[in-house]
Amino acid sequence: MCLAMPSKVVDVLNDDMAIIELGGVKKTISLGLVEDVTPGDYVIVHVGYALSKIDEDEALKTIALFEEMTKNESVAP
Amino acid sequence: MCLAMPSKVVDVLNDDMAIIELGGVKKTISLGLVEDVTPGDYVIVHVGYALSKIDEDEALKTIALFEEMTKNESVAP
Amino acid sequence: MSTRTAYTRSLDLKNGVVEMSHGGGGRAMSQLIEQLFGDAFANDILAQGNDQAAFELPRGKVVMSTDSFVISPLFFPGGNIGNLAVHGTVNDVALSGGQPLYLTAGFILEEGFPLKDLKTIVDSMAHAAHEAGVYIVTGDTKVVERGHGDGVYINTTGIGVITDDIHISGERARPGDKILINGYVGDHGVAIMSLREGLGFEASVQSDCASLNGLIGDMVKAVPDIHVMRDPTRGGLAATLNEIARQSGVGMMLNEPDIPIRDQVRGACEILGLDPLYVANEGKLLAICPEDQAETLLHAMQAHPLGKQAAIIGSVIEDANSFVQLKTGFGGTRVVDWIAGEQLPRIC
Amino acid sequence: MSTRTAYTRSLDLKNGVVEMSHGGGGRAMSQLIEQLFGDAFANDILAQGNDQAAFELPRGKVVMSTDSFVISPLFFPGGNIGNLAVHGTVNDVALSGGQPLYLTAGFILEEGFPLKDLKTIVDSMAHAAHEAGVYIVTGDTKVVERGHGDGVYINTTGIGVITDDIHISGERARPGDKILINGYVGDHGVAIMSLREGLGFEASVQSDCASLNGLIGDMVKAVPDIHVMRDPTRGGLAATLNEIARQSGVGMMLNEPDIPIRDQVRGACEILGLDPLYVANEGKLLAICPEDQAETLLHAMQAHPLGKQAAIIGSVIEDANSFVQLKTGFGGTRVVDWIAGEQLPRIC
Amino acid sequence: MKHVDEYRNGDTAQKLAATLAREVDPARDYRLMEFCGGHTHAIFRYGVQDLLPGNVKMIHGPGCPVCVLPISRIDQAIAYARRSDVILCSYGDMLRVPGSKFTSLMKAKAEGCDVRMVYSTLDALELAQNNPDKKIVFFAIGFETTTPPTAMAIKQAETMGLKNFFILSNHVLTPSAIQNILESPDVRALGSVPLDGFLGPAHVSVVIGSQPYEYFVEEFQRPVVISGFEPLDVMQSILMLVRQLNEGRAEVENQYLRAVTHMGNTKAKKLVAEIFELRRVFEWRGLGEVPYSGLRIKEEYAAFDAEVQIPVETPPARENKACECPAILRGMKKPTDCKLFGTHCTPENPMGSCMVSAEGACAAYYSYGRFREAV
Amino acid sequence: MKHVDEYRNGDTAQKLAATLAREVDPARDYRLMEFCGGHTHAIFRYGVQDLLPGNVKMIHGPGCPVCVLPISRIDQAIAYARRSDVILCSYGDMLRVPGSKFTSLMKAKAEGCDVRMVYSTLDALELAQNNPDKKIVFFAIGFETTTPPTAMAIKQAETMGLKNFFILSNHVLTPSAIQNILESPDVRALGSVPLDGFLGPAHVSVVIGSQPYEYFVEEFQRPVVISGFEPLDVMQSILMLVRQLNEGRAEVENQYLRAVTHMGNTKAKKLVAEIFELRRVFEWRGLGEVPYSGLRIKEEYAAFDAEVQIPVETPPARENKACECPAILRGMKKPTDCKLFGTHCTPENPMGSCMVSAEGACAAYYSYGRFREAV
Ligand code: SF4
Ligand code: SF4
Ligand SMILES: [Mg+2]
Ligand SMILES: [Mg+2]
Ligand SMILES: [Mg+2]
Ligand SMILES: [Mg+2]
Ligand SMILES: [Mg+2]
Ligand SMILES: [Mg+2]
Ligand SMILES: [Mg+2]
Ligand SMILES: [Mg+2]
Ligand SMILES: [Mg+2]
Ligand SMILES: [Mg+2]
Repeated sequence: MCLAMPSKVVDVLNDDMAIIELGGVKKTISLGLVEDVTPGDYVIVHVGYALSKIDEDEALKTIALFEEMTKNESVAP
Repeated sequence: MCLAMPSKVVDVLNDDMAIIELGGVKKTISLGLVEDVTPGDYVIVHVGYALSKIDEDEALKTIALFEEMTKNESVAP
Repeated sequence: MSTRTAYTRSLDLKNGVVEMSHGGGGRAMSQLIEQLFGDAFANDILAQGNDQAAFELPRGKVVMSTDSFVISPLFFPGGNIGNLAVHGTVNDVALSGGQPLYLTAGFILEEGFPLKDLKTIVDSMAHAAHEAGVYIVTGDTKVVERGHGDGVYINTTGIGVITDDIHISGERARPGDKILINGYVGDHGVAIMSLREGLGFEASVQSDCASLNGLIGDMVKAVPDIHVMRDPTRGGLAATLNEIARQSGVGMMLNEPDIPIRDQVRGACEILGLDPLYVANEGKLLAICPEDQAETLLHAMQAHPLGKQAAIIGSVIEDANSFVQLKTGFGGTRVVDWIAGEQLPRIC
Repeated sequence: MSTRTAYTRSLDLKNGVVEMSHGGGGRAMSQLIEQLFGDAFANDILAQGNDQAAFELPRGKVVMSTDSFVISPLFFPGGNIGNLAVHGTVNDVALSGGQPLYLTAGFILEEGFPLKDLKTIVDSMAHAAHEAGVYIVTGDTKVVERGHGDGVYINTTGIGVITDDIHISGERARPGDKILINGYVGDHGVAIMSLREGLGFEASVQSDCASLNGLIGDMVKAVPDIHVMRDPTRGGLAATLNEIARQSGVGMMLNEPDIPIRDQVRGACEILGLDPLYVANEGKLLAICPEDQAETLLHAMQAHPLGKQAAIIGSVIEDANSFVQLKTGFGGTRVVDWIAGEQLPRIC
Repeated sequence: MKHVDEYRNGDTAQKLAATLAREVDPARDYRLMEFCGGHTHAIFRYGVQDLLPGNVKMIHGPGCPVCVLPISRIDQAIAYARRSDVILCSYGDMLRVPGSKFTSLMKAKAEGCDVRMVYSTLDALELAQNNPDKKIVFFAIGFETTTPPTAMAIKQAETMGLKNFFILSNHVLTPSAIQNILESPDVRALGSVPLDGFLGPAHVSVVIGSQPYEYFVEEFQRPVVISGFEPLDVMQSILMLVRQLNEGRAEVENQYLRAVTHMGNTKAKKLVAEIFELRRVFEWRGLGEVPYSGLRIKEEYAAFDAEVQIPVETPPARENKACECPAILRGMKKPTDCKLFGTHCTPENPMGSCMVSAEGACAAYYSYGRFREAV
Repeated sequence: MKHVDEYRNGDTAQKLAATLAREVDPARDYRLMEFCGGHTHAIFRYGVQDLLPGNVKMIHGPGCPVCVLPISRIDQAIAYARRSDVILCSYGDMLRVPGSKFTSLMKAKAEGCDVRMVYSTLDALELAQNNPDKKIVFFAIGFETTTPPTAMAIKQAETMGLKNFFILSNHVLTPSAIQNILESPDVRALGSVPLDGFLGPAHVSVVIGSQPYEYFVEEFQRPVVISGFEPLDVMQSILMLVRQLNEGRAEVENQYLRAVTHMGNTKAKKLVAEIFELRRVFEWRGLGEVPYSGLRIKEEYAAFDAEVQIPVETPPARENKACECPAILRGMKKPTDCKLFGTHCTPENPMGSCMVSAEGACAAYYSYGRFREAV
């Protein structure tokens, strides 16, 4: 199932390494498989490697789509 | 001080090994440093090796000498 | 005792290490016991210096509990094996609703362990015992060869008394009862994991390890009819609630959003693929009480420093299968089964 | 408890080994505890299934003692670590003159240890407890990784009560008192050494390990005013008598020919360069009582199966230096000091 | 937790559930396979099934790299572990997976073998550096997501000049497996296991992109929606599949646009292509021998290939004949159809791989199915 | 126990004591040195001194191979132990002997070195067989008694083809040491430590025979009685010395006839001569450098010589300057003359070798001397 979590890059280190943060927890990972990552970016981390950056625009669009898809529904009390 | 105990040879094994007995305790030792040992002999055992046979005649003479040296003494009550 | 003269040279607490002779029954052992343990734990009963402790107990039912502590690493954020060994047994005794009074301490030391670290551990034990108001009254020291231990293992066994009006036991959960916890879940386990070789992450989470007898005293005073109390240590909430469900022949329904979990604990669990409900706690208790007294109990808990984040996290339900279930924040339901074996960090 | 159904597959007691999961707090641990320990130790208090045992105690002073057992090898002629762990703590409690009633059992298991051997050990514990008339009422199980243990370590902690007329304690030895022992010295240590790698000798000596509470009951009945009782375990007679001498501020004079020692024990000690007075015992007790009651006590001891070879082996004397001395069969006198560290076999 | 919590919102879930309930055609069933264990996990973990209409049936596919590994490969790993000159390391997931005769890496460890759990290949490299007198064999498993980190480790071992670092490669390819399922007679010809649509993998697709699924959609005329692993992602994707099915479409749609592009991670793909090559055939548990579905290390990097450098022999693996994992993995049987289920085979003593990971079909049934049957 | 119990009889002891008491000349002192720790041990263990007339003074000589080993040799053994490729083994006696800076083999073991106690060189050979990937260094110590078993082990290692068995030889020669004491200015010229006669070693003499002592008797005109190690042997030998002194004789007499012959064990002597050769000089603790007093392995057997095959470097050993062992071993000072005695230096933390073995002068004083002063 490939457990991977979106994590914020808080520091880019030497040798393609970086420190990421999730829920206040920090971990050192490798950026060897991705390009152009800078602090503040969110990356998907799997077994200690970033696999991709998160596209913030697309994320917003997905959230918007939730609204769109459910605009006629109301939450049960 | 070279701790060594007179022990009875109860069994001679292959490879110059033997089983000795002291106070009912048995142990396997080497006869590699002595000659002509047969079961029933007493040997002086040091660090797992017999160093010499005990000369039974001389032992009896030593005991006799105790008598000899103290023949005029009596034990305090 | 005019015995100090027997040890003309004092323990080398700076550079010394545990040697086999410290467990050999001779003067070295006697000196270690007297100068390290005796000094730290000093009390009249221990000073009897016999192979057993003798003391008077107040009236009431006697309660006794034992635990061995084998934690690695020995020192961790928020504590060490020494105070953990006191907290753990104080809690197991107190969770009966009784008052813990006396502890025994059995040490299994590994040859080569620094005496300096042992001193730190022993001092922490003494401090924790003092804070909890219990006395370490007798002990034992063994030394094992290097490669047969892990620095220090500690067994503590505690004794206390319960007054006659208290009947807290694992089989007393009844459908309708409420399930309470005194605070955040999973801190201890995450603090330990953050130090494990290979997992290495950085979190400011501290172990929650603490003696809960003060809190429990307040709880029992507020609600003497607490049905069940237990600490969710190894195996976490999941294991403890399943145990109780099985013992009482009931089911449980937890409400996920009500379970207090720190962001850092959630974060660490997400990274490692673990579930906080299975992570160990060392300063938490689960209490189950009649529904109509749940609020009273909650307020008593919240009034104590160790219960500030206390919460009602679910209810006991009828269930012939004794399942523990969880209503998720998402709106679904799942079973919170026991874990099979240990929870291992995973990648998929 | 209708809990058996939770374990659909039974423990593999033939080929199974201890795994980390047996200590993980999950179902594997629960099953091990229930099916191995629970079945063997079965009693009503243990069956409460809580993290602590609750019970009533008869009136009297309470006495408590703890010991961890780390013996290697685990199985030896005359016993194993299981019954040893029961005997040891039963004795430490009983030596107060009290009646041992309940034990706790804490296991530290090493990953990979055969469940079959664990079962043998646990069954021996159960048998020893049954014979001694005590109940194992609560316990704990930890599993450590391979290379951090030695198969099994066991902590037992015992509790009992003493009637008000008994005042046995290490500081009560008085000049003139007689020193008694209940039988042969050194059997346990020699039985263990006969199995040690590198020492390998063959002796039919069995460990003397036994629960002495029956014998002690008879002794206390015969002579309620026993001053001191203690078991000469690690460090042997020498360590125990030196401890008592120091605690009481007295000296002792032993008479070597009166000390019962088997030929085989003497033989093994001669071979290894050891002194039987420093060799461990696990079914022996030293008693110190007023001179005028020594014969009465001796007869009471000799009337019990575990005291047939009992003997008066010396006297307490005045000595500001608290030396333990020995009048040798040869006619001289020597000091029986504590050993420095462990007694090691030697060549010179 | 940003990019996480938004996708776990209960209110949104209820609204999506209502939309779904309204939009499904009550006259038909929607049999949707989530190929990937990540989706299975989300469904169980958040109780997603409670929010789905009764006629939307989720079928759990073989999408767990642990579950699809044949027993012979576990035996091989254990054989390495048993060598006194080897430290075998792997991800935590692999430790409890049963090999032949009730063994597992965990049990090998209990017996004294040096087996280490690592979180990352970075840790495995560190092990190699710290134990120069041992051979470090990394038991590499996983789909396309996990292959690039293994490839990276080989590159790094080369740079670091490590001579004691070896990979036992068990990396497999998702598209081949999906194709195999769709081509199986049960699905294709007999129609005994009708599958109406697929949730496409999240993190596999992060690497391979959405492009590879286009072939299936065309070839098999079933819709595929690539879906994130959070529960709202799953619900939204199910809704997208339902809409495609309602509208008679069969397209590749990408719900997980925030992380998955059309071509995926080209840097990672290039690295994998440099180091690995296709095996002609690789055995999948449950699927049998699947052509061109596994990766082996190329000859240029054979210095790091455990199978080349440290050949071990293992007796032919004996699968427990009664274990129904193969049929279960293909969606043809249920765990309760297995005679061993819950009696001889439990999560504590798994006999088949489906009982190992929490997402394994048998393990899930053991915990959740018991519950479903009870209520 | 035959050949043991006869020599421990208390009645005979009393009678011998009475004879001794009657035969000594009250007008003089008899200062007798027992060279050998075995005699010292018997004297302490059975309380022999209680049975001797006040003017018979036993002076404990340097006859313990543990006590005479210089600190640098202990450091060397520890240096071997610290090598990760070495298992260092030795007799139990050596484990607690202090090297420089408070170390000892026991402490090295506690720090993680692989140090094993063996009972016999046979066990050391077994260690080598069972640990083919380790170098087994046997730290060999002892007088002539203990040398043949070491020689034998080298022969056996050769026969067995062992390539991982090495000896660190510290075997020393008794006659050289006795001669050194007799030639020391304190004894010979200054007369500050008068020695009237010697108890000759029991088991050393079993190997070397009584013949080697004839030279001393002639050269130094002091009587020597070779004595068994049982307490009656010791008393009888003391009586024999007293009689010689009373009669103005200075001869070699052999009380231990049941085990000691004139030429000793020729088989053992031949074996030792085949394998060992004299060192030009060897350092003894307390005696300093004694010419031709130690044995090293001959070049033909250098394959088994740890010093040749596995050279280790140790910084120059620092003896604790305040330790009076050297003077004590030569009979010139008493333990209580040492500032460290009983405060910094105790049997639990020995700083000098005399505090290590129960027969060491300082250890004996610590236990028994405290008692002697108290009564
Ligand atoms: S229950 Fe076990 S044996 Fe049966 S199919 Fe599932 S994994 Fe295989
Ligand atoms: S007391 Fe210690 S330091 Fe002093 S001479 Fe004796 S051994 Fe040396
Ligand atoms: Mg407990
Ligand atoms: Mg506990
Ligand atoms: Mg004890
Ligand atoms: Mg508890
Ligand atoms: Mg005790
Ligand atoms: Mg005890
Ligand atoms: Mg416990
Ligand atoms: Mg005791
Ligand atoms: Mg291995
Ligand atoms: Mg070494």
